[in-house]
Amino acid sequence: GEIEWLQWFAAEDTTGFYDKLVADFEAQHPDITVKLVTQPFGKVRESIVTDNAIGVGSDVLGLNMPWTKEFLDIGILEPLDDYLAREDNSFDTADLIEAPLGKIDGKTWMVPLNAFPFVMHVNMELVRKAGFDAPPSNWEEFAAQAKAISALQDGISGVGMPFSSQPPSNGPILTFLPLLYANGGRIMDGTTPNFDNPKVVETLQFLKDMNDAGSIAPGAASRTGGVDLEEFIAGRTGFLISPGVHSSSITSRNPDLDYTLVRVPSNGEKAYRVHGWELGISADSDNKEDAWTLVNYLLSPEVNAKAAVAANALPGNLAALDVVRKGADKTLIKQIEILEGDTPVEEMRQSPKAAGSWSVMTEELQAMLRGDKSPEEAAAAVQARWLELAQ
Amino acid sequence: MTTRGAPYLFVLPGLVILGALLSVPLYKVVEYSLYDNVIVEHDPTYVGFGNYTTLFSDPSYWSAGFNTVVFTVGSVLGHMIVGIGLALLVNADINARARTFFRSMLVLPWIFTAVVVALNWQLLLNPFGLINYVLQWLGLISEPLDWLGNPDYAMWALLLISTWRGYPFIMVSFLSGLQTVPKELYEAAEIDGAGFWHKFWHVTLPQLKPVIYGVALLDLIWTFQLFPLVWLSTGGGPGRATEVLSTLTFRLAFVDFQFSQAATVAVSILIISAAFTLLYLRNEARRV
Amino acid sequence: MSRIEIRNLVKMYGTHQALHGINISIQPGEFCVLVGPSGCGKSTTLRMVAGLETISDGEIVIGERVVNGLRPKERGIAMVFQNYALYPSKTVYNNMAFSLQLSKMPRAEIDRRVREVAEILELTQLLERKPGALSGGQRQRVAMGRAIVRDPEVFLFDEPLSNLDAKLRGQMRAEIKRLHQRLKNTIIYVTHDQVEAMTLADRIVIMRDGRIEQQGTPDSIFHDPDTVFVAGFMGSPAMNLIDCVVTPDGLRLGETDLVCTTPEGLRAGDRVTFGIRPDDVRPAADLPNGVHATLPVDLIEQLGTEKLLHFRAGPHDLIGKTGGRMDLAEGSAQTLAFDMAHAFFFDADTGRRIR
Amino acid sequence: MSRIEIRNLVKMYGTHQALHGINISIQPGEFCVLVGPSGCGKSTTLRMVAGLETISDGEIVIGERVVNGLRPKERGIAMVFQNYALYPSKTVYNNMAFSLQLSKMPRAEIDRRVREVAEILELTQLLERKPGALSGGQRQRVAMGRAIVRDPEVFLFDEPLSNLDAKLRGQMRAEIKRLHQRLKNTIIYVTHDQVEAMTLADRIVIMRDGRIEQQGTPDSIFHDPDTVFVAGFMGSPAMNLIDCVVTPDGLRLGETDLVCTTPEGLRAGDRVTFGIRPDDVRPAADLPNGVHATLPVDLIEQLGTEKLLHFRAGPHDLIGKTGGRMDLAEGSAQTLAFDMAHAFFFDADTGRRIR
Amino acid sequence: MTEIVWHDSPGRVVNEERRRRWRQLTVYAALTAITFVLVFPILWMVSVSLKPTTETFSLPPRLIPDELHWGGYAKVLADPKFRTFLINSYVVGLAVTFLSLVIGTLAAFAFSRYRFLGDRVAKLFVITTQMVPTITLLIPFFGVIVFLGVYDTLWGLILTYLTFALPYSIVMMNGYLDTIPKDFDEAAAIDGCTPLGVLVRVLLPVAMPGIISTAVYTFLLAWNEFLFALALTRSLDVRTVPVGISMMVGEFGLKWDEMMAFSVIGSLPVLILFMLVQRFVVGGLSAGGVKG
Ligand SMILES: Nc1ncnc2c1ncn2[C@@H]1O[C@H](COP(=O)(O)OP(=O)(O)OP(=O)(O)O)[C@@H](O)[C@H]1O
Ligand SMILES: Nc1ncnc2c1ncn2[C@@H]1O[C@H](COP(=O)(O)OP(=O)(O)OP(=O)(O)O)[C@@H](O)[C@H]1O
Ligand SMILES: [Mg+2]
Ligand SMILES: [Mg+2]
Repeated sequence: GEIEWLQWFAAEDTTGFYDKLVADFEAQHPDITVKLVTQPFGKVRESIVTDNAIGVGSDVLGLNMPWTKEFLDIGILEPLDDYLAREDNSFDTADLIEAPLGKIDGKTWMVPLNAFPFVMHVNMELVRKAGFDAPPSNWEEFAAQAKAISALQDGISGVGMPFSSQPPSNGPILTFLPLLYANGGRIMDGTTPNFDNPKVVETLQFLKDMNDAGSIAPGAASRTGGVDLEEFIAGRTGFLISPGVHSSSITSRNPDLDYTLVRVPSNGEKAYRVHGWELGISADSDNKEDAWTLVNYLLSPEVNAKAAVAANALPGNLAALDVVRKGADKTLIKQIEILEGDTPVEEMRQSPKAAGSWSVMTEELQAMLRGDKSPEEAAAAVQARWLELAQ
Repeated sequence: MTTRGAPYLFVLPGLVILGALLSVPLYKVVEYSLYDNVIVEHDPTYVGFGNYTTLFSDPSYWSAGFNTVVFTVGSVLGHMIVGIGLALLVNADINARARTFFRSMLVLPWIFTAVVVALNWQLLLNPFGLINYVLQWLGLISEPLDWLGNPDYAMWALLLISTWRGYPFIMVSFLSGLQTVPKELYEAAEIDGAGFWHKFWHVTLPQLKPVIYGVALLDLIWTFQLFPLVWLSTGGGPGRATEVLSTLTFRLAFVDFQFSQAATVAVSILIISAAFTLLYLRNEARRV
Repeated sequence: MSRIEIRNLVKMYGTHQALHGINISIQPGEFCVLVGPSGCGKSTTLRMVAGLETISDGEIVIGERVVNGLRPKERGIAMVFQNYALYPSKTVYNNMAFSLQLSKMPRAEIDRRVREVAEILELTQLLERKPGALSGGQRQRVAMGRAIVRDPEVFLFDEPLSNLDAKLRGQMRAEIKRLHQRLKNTIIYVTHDQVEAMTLADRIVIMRDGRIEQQGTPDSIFHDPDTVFVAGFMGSPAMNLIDCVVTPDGLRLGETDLVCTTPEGLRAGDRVTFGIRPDDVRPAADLPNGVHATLPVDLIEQLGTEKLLHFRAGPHDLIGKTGGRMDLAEGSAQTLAFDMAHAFFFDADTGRRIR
Repeated sequence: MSRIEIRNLVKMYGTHQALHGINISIQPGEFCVLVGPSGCGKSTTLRMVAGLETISDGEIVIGERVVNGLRPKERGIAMVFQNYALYPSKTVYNNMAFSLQLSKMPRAEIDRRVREVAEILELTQLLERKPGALSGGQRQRVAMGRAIVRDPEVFLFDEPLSNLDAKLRGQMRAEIKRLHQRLKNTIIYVTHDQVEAMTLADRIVIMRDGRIEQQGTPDSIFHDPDTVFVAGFMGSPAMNLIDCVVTPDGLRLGETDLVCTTPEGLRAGDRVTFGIRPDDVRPAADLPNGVHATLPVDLIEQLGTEKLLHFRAGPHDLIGKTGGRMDLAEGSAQTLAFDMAHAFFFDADTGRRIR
Repeated sequence: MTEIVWHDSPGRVVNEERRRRWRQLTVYAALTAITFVLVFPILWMVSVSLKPTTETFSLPPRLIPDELHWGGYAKVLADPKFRTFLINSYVVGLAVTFLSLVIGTLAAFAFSRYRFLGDRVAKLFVITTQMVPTITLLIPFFGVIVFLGVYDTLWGLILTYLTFALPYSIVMMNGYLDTIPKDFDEAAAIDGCTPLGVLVRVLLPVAMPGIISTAVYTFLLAWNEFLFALALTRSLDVRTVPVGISMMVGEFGLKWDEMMAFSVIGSLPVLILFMLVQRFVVGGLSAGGVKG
């Protein structure tokens, strides 16, 4: 039969890869045709909901973990437990990265195509200029180095915080959460928001102190993730907290940059925020069998490895890791190290109203950095508004 | 004229297309506003005007409403002032080729898609962007301002973008209108001793009042529900400093998946726009 | 009351020369009418006096000042436009008061003046109306009022009556004449209606193709035209102008011979244009001692108190006149009398009068 | 050539009744002119004949057919509009050819007809121009050509000349008259210019407030008006109409007594409107055997071949006439003669003629 | 009377000319300055399109890059995908413009020339359809398009934009037709035209300026629309320029040079089109047809 695969992957820097992938799949499965539907990342979430409401939803869906709970509430996703339990799968479920598999409402809803651990990218040239010879590993060093870099000259800052309200306004989950997790904190208590806990406040306080010290690039409230990355590439910030996958953009676009990649500075805690491209099947699909055939194909170690390499990411099927490791450069090796050694955290999956919640975080963090609210007040405000949103 | 059926035949294609495509959606939106949790729930419950009471007791609705008024009035004024001013300048007695050149250049802001316009202005208004750089160089500000990130300036920045984007429509309309003002009126005014401003106030404006009135009202209705430019430029932020009713609608619908609440806001916009439209129709009736 | 001197006025529109050196000297208080066919440059001249067109060459003096560089408002003039150019959004009162308001005159004084002028023009009842609610004649009066209220040294009129119907035109004509008698301002008045020119002017300037063809009093223009153009232009119905050949004892008009005296200096065989007004061509019964000829009546136009008779004289249409109560049949041959005392002769080539 | 019968024609605009039952019977080939002041319903009548307005009541017959329900194009008519309504985007040629093209006439035949009519109207040179590049008179001729080319049974004209200047108006008037003599179509012609009505019409219909006031030949209308309205409307300058009181031996005009005979049936003390045309009020020298009165000359208008004399008679302005070469001074008292043979008397209240 | 001093004329003439010159010069200066400021953001876009992405954020900001970088253009021009987007946008834009002019003008003709039962209600309905923010209509409208079977086709987009553009076309064309005297209709009726013939053969040529400016508006509306273009299509070969541009805003950064290059390339034909038609936009209406 014919199935549709809705994703944004083909719009990222992977010229022609997915077209070829689909062609290969069709060659192996002559009875299945796959239509590749590519949407810009910023619109995928809307598209899935809209298509579903009209009844023209695609069969295989590219997913982002934070959307999970919301989609479940609308009933968009098909539980995958039965499929995963099959004998003839091309992969071993135990090899898959764990975070996306975590059960919600007792079931599994998605499988990982690939994974990106959040890391800290470092401009070594600036670090050295500021008088240090190694990247920071804990908060104290981080704060000191960021401050020293900011003092270097006009237009150079220690670190950027992309807290713009501009859609998808998800800056806090890109920078704040990795820091929080590295500090051993969490924002959820099971499936309920728990934002006003001491670890959160402590992390907020850390951000505020950095800001007061002038270490954070000005204009956080209008800074988008894209700009944050661009400024780092342009050599204007010392540190960038973002998915490790950015390393390839950085090295390819500014090869002259004296660049390295480290764990997000922590206070001894080895936890990292994990992010990736996930796959799910639409509950309304009338061709779930074929849909699973495609998913199964994508998760097989060989294909999965190719997909990971194409995206400069780590494979969702860890059995493919060895293939990936072979051609890996040192930044990728570092990421593999994190993947193998540290605890992945992904809390938004079971979070109610995730997208709304990060708008709320954005707004309150803006207010805190502006000095309108203390970290405690900001944390309490997020908690209150999130709870209200969740009912 | 005698043919009775003719007018119906003429309006039919237009009405059929509009009716077929839009009457159901319009009806649906009103219906959504009377139910709870449409789209998300497969079996929504009827709540009557419950959504409206919720909405009207929500301060974020009222603050978005206030922002909408500021944004709409500011934008329309901006469009009018810049559009009319430029129409006058570009209508001046200068070389015809130069005139075509300037007219075409000045219409440029209209022909780029909102995504690009928004991104480009973000670049320009960035603390390290060109505008801050130029202002600093001129000595007007001592350190870069975060135009789109500071609640004190964000609305102004947004108005700047909206004005820039929207004036060409007014300019083109007004320019067409200008051609219809009899030259003799200006000559009579000149003999009466009127200078440029007098001529503008006493001849041009009164003469083009119907045009201005109509165009302003259309612009008002459109700006009132302008969405992409605002959403892409500021996303309603920082905080909710530039949240307008249309972005609130979108946020409710596609960020929070509260489609019923979104429909409720939409219906409230419908009612306010209807007031403008009635005004417009009345004005038009008076002109005929 | 100022005199106006126009000296050697030239107007170029790009490469097209609209005026070829106009010289007019108008006395204080004089009523000067510019007439001529469409496109001859009347409006252009007037607008240059007003300051609405730039002067390509030459000079204009109003009162004692050369006004070439001055703006319209500095010239002490007021102008009435052909289509009135009233401000549609202002009331009659404000239309009239506008120029005074611009000159920062005290309100009380403005009010006094406007009401005074409105009184003269019988506009008092209409002061609060807008131009849209006025009839043509009323609008015309408002346009005049707007000019009068400024009490200018010079009035300029550009075909002020041409949009009115015949009846109103007659009334307004008389009104303008009376106004001039009362206010005694200097006036330049443009028209292409020669009746207006005749009835209103102290001095008529006849223009043609950007040049002055003849100027003088209405009487001299009408009764003593210098050229065939002027003769044909003034008078309605127009003077009969017929190309003839001089014969030993008169003229040959197509197939008809007229026995008459011709100006000295003309010899038999010369080609001349013979001119005679319809008033001077009458049925023989009306004018027993004229020069007679018999011609068929082609068409009769009843004007009420008089009738126009159209005759065919060879290739020419010849118009005569008779009383409105005279009974004649179309198609009949009629013996006509020409009053040769009022006949004119023009050089067939140059068009100049032969006296 | 069709006859036209208009029977009891009524027009309602909403609740406003514009026509109150009009009856006109026009013979084949007759030239019928509708005149009357603005708003009297002339255009409405014409447009109902053309089929541009619905008929509220009554009947219109063209030729042998009742045309009430027919479309304009089925009525065999052509119409010339007051403002020409030429298609601005078409050339003169195509303006004229348009209706023939619509009727699917062969191209060669269209071409022949258009060129023939263009020849008659001297438009051949202009065929490729657009209306914007024509002068007023030329546009008017194109509008006529567009009508003539269709060779209709009936021509309808709505004030075709009112936008032309005096000179052109005179020329075009004669041209229309000749055209009618040549083509012999039935014509209905609307105007508010009574000179046109007089010169063109076989039959004049004078309308007022949606009713017919009088109809008849130009002579009968002019010389034998039924009402004071008709008397005042026809003739230019208009008939002097003066409210008088009958005295035992004549009339009292303001402060002046006129000794004259009055119609039988009038008694001393009756109030009448006394009417006399300016042509019949002349200086005593011109008209020795008229009734004399001495009045001051207020204003003199020189028309060229004649002069208009304005007198003050009490509250009235009285207009007389004299020859153009007569020498008179304004302000002087003048002995006038009234030609009482051509005086009229009207009931001061009803306006009906007293014979 | 005092003696007038006659001048040797040219001096004053020159004076007057000079004042005119000065006035023109001021206008030129003002226009140049204002146009520069207003067009600057667009120059900046062009500038960004000619810089490698790293330089987009260089400090101090530079309008003219040290070295012109044609990479964005090369990439956009080389990729057949973008050509498809451009063609789609023009097809949709022109189709919408054409259809909305035809259908809108017909309706406007009825509104302008006839009084008929329900005309005001019809007009109110036409305008009402525009008053709800389009984003809230998205889902139900999407349903209608799917129901009609034109989902994921250019026809779907054309129909959609038609519903946005029609009310504007109707209102504006109604206004323009109202300015044309009814005399033309009547003359044409007597010449034997049908009502439709009157519109097509007589009124439309006269209403050209109005048609052109309505067309410009309609075209730009279809040209710039993004939300529906995205929601109602899914195949690469029916997507339009704005969607193509938004694809360049990825999860992992933004391709500034390509995005701006694509915008500039896409807009050039629009600009040329506008220059060509702009003298019709401002033109005298019905010159010479009726006496003014
Ligand atoms: N703005 C202009 N540009 C070019 N030529 C012009 C302009 N204005 C007038 N002309 C030309 O100058 C000549 C004189 O024009 P003008 O308006 O003075 O004529 P007029 O005597 O007033 O005629 P009318 O009786 O038709 O008003 C005409 O040939 C006209 O075509
Ligand atoms: N469409 C209309 N609606 C309402 N009343 C109208 C309409 N057309 C004409 N009238 C009225 O009908 C009456 C007759 O109008 P009509 O146009 O026939 O006058 P007219 O004799 O042609 O006048 P004019 O000489 O000014 O052209 C007028 O009182 C006019 O106001
Ligand atoms: Mg003129
Ligand atoms: Mg009429």
